[in-house]
Amino acid sequence: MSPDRKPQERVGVYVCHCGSNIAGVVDVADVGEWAGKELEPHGVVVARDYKFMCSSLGQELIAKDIKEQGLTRVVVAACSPHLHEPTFRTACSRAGLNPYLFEMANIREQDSWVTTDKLEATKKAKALIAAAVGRVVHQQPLESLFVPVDPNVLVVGGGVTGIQAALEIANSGRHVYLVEREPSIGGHMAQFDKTFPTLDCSACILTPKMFDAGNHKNITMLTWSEVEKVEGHIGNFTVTIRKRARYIDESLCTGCGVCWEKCPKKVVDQVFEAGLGFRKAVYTPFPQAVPKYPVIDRENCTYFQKGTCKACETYCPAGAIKFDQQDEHLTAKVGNIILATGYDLFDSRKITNYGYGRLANVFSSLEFERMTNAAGPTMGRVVLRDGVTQPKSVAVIHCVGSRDKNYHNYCSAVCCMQSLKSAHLIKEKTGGDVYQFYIDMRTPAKTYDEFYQRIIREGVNMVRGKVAEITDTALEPGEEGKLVVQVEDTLIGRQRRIPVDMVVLSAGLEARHDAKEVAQRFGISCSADEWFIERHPKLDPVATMTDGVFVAGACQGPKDIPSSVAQGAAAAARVLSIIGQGQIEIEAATAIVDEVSCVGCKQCVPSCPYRAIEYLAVEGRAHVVEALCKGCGTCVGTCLSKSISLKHFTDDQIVAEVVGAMRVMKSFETTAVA
Amino acid sequence: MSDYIFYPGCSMESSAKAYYDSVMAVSKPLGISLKEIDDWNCCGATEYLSLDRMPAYSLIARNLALAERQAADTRTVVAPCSACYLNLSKTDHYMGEDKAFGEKINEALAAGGLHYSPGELVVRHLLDVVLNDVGLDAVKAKVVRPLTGLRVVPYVGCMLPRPDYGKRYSDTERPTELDDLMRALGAEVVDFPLKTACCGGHMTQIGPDTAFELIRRLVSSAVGCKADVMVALCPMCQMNLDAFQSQMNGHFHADYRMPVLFFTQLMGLAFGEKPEKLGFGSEFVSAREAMSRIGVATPQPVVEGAAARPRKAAGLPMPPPRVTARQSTGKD
Amino acid sequence: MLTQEVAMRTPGQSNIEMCIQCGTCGGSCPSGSAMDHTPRAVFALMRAGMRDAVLKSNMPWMCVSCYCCTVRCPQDIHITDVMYTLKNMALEAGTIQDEIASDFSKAFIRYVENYGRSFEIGLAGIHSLTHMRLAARLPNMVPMAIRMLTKKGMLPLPPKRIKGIDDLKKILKRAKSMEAA
Amino acid sequence: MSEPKIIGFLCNWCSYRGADAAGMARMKYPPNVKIIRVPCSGRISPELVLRSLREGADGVMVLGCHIGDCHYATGNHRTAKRMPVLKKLLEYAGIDPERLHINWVSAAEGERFATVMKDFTEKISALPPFVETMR
Repeated sequence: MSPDRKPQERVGVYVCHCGSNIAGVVDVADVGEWAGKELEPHGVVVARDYKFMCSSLGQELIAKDIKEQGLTRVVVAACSPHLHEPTFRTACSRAGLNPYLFEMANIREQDSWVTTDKLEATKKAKALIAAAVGRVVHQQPLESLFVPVDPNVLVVGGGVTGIQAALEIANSGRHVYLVEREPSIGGHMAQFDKTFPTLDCSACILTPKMFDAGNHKNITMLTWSEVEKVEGHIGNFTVTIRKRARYIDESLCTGCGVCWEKCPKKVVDQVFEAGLGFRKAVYTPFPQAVPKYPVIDRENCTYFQKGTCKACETYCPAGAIKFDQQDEHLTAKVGNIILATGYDLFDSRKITNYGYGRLANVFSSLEFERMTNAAGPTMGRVVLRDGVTQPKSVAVIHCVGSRDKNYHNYCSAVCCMQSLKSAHLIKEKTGGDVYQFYIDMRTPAKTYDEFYQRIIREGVNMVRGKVAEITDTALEPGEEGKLVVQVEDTLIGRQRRIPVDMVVLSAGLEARHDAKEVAQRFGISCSADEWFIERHPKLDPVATMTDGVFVAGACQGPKDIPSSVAQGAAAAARVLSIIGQGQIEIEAATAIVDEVSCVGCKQCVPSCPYRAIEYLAVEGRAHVVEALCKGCGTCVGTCLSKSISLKHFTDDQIVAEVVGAMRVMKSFETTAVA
Repeated sequence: MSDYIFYPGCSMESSAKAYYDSVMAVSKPLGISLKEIDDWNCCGATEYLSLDRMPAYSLIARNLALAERQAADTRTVVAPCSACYLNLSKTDHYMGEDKAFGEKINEALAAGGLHYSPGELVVRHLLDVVLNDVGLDAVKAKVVRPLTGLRVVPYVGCMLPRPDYGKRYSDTERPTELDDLMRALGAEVVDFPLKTACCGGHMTQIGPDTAFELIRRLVSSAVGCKADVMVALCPMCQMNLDAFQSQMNGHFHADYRMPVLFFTQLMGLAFGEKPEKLGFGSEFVSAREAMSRIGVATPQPVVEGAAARPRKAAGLPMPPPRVTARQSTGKD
Repeated sequence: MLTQEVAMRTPGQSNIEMCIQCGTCGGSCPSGSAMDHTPRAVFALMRAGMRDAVLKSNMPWMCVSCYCCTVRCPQDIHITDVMYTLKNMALEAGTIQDEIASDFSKAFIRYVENYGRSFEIGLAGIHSLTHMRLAARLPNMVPMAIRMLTKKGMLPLPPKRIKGIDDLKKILKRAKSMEAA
Repeated sequence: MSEPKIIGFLCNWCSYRGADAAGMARMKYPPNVKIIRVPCSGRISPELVLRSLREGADGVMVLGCHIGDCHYATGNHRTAKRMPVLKKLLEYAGIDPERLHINWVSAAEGERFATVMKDFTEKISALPPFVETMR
């Protein structure tokens, strides 16, 4: 390592004001001047400060200097490289400078925005720039690798979001693998009866899309299947999909339904009917299921458990029952992946004082959706758990498990509107009293608040207060045999006990129970609440930090149907634009082995997460397969003889960065002492 | 025999003598030896905290300091009273969480030549020790006279499961520990909806109408559950429900007679101890009839409990207006 | 700021400033019906800086320390502890409207400070004698106290004094000098 | 004593973005830490830590993704194994191992990042300047 060698490079330093974002805290003029003077011995020949470096004028400034001043290195001190490194790299290469000869000093996110003391902030900026300058002179030009993009796409999750994404891509003539865990696509939306605020029938608007997806020539639909392995990178992923045995021969099955008519085994349907209804051991979740083929639920099938029965097989007119069917593992090659894995419903049992699971007539919002659904277990009749009695009064409770540090701290975004919808349906179907218990009414979208007003006009009682408890213990006359909702009506500042026949808990949305595993499988990350993290909350909402992997819909955070559909389409557009480019630039900063000094100790081989290092027995040394290397540098940290280096993150580059920063920090001390 | 530092608390020496006697009676069969904190002082209940926080916490901390000094083979302090248990653990918790606060308290203790290092001791309630150290199997093994046929309402009260700094209990609203113990003794256990509802605390002294309503809720729904006895694990709860039951009856013209015992008394019985040794007969509402139902003869209280006879028989007692004044049923 | 002041005088992280006015506390409170304002309302008054209204409220004095509000609060506000703080402050400010509760606490503590042990519900009788409203209940209270006395082991009069009472007094004296700081 | 000088090696995908998140939320923390971006915490060889100390740093931080969240699947597993060993070596060499801090900060944990910065800066401020301890 020789970071201190006098550089022959000609470095240009550009300090961005970013309006007042940086200039408001950091004395940019002083920093620029200082860089020009103090860093001259380290190769700086030009140092400027400018209002907005990312503006076209700012970029032209750099290009001009590269041409006229013959700059061989460029440092921009501005925002986070995650925001504008690509911008400036392109600017450099347009001016004929290799983009890898550019370096950025983050003096906004990591300085002006986090430091109160202006003097300290200015000092820190100087240190960071010195570090960048120290580093940049050691950087080497690199040529990016380009790989062709496989035009096939994998969409994971067959809810409305996944369906939308799949259709957009398929309609553009590209091929899509649509993988769904359940026996049918449709997701949560297929379980609903009406959708807010338009109250149009959920099935009526969804089933056509399901049908299209199921019959599209460009869509390979794999239901009752899960992605088990993902290898490769943007442009060419290889995914392994486990297609669970349906015990049905899809080529023969006509979906006539005789099998589930004849099946003697009744099972409580915990998934589609949310535990409110039954299905058979051989079943399709619902009549309009896509595909039409049923599955046999092994755990509950009498034949699989006891070895006798086979009623389905006996009666199947097409001979499509295949008890000996095995799980299959398919591999698919795709260039891009869209995750649309959706959400789970918060389990209201966790809130003991609401009595869900203990008090019979406390229902979850999803149970209620099934109940009001004309195709549901009660044929759309709103009744108590006994299945016959119509409630005369119903309480709908908001924010169950949401906006509560004991459960989920976030707002689930859809519950207010969903609760208002439930209130309307209850009124419509029972004519009884309906109470809404809310903390804040959140209706922030087109025609949502109008819907709220409509519900008020319909005579629903609005009580502002988070319900304290639901009890069946009568304390006052009129409470016997009722569920009593105890709450502070915060608008009158009084405690109220409101007896009702039925309670509907608008449970919040939470990340899928296996979100973390899925994130790891696809190499993306989760937030603290386990929602998938997008690349940028505002400007890049469907991309992730892993190129070629996109997220859409509720798997990224609570969302209603319109926003989910919009994201599905957005993700599809992003993918299509990549496919359109035909080829994609991949990481040029890969590892390389020094053939001379490598002693072939093989330490690095297991350290590589991508098996990109092979041991060449003949030469007795390690070798990095560039196409597989993703440039993490773990091997470099492992290598004992320092024979592997990572391009663009070499030891001398990093050390030079350290040295640069330390030198300046020390200089400030001495001046401070003096 | 496993050792524990024991903080009895004031009630154990007076109103809750029965609790004290029964705790002592069962400690041997349970294989726990309770070493009383030498010269312990009152924890101040909730009263001192209400007046002046620094002396209040210092008062409690003195006990911890003494216990720490006394601690030899064990670091566990056992309190049988929920209020004492909460005060001790609360003080340990805040002295640890809020360093500056902890130092102040120690500054005060220093005036008496004492010091306590937060986290040094583990404060636990007797029930927790019985369940988690002794264990239900060991308890079952000791049962010689199962309470078969005795219908018990387990009443946990507030200060044990809440706020539960140590996260020691199964739930803050419906903990199952006491139920499990009673079941282990062979009793028939009611899933009591109000098992952690308030007994009225000190309201019996400062707002009787409120207190009586809270007591009525508990007693009446215990009666509604067709229970033979209620079981408590805190002297304050037991006293409010037992000693004040007759006044509550008077207040509502009701005639409830629900015996309220300490869980250790029933444990003692199941272990085959003599009722006399377990403080039976010191309750206000006699448990005699209830106990006779499982063939156990317990002494008759010196003075019959529910003395205040109702002026006239009443159905479901109406709550007094002052209690409902600020409550509306939503029908209005 | 009143809210900050309360937070400062409450041990640990009380989170009182985080209140979202949802009313879980008021809804959960077993003695809520006897309060002039619900806890939530008092927190709002605190924010509005209405010190007098806050310190005059009977709300904290009706608190039975059941901790329901504390464990249910969606913002993890240590409400019960805040109640104690408000009581401390009301006593300092001398704004208490109805002394019945504070007097009971004082009576209770008078024994503790002088004996190291509490006199316990033997107080019932004495305390009620001093309060007209409670005196009305004496017909009930007194026989009960008598009954207690008749029971062996109950209500030793007076409570036995602890050995270290002098040290305890020193400790309390020192502690009392602090809150001002 | 003089302001402690700290070098922070942050992985590009989690910790560095966590630092950005702290910035976007305008969370304040001491300016002592100078952040150096590396692709993965696994890239950090013991030499880089030692060299930073030699250059006069009073403390060094190595921050990566939470175990399981590593952008490179298992890169940070190496860090988790490697750095504790290095701490032992430091101790053996008579250097206070507290001067090296390993932690995991995700892209979403801006607040946590700020706290980690505050805590470590405090810890190092309590120690004498590294150079003096080496005399």
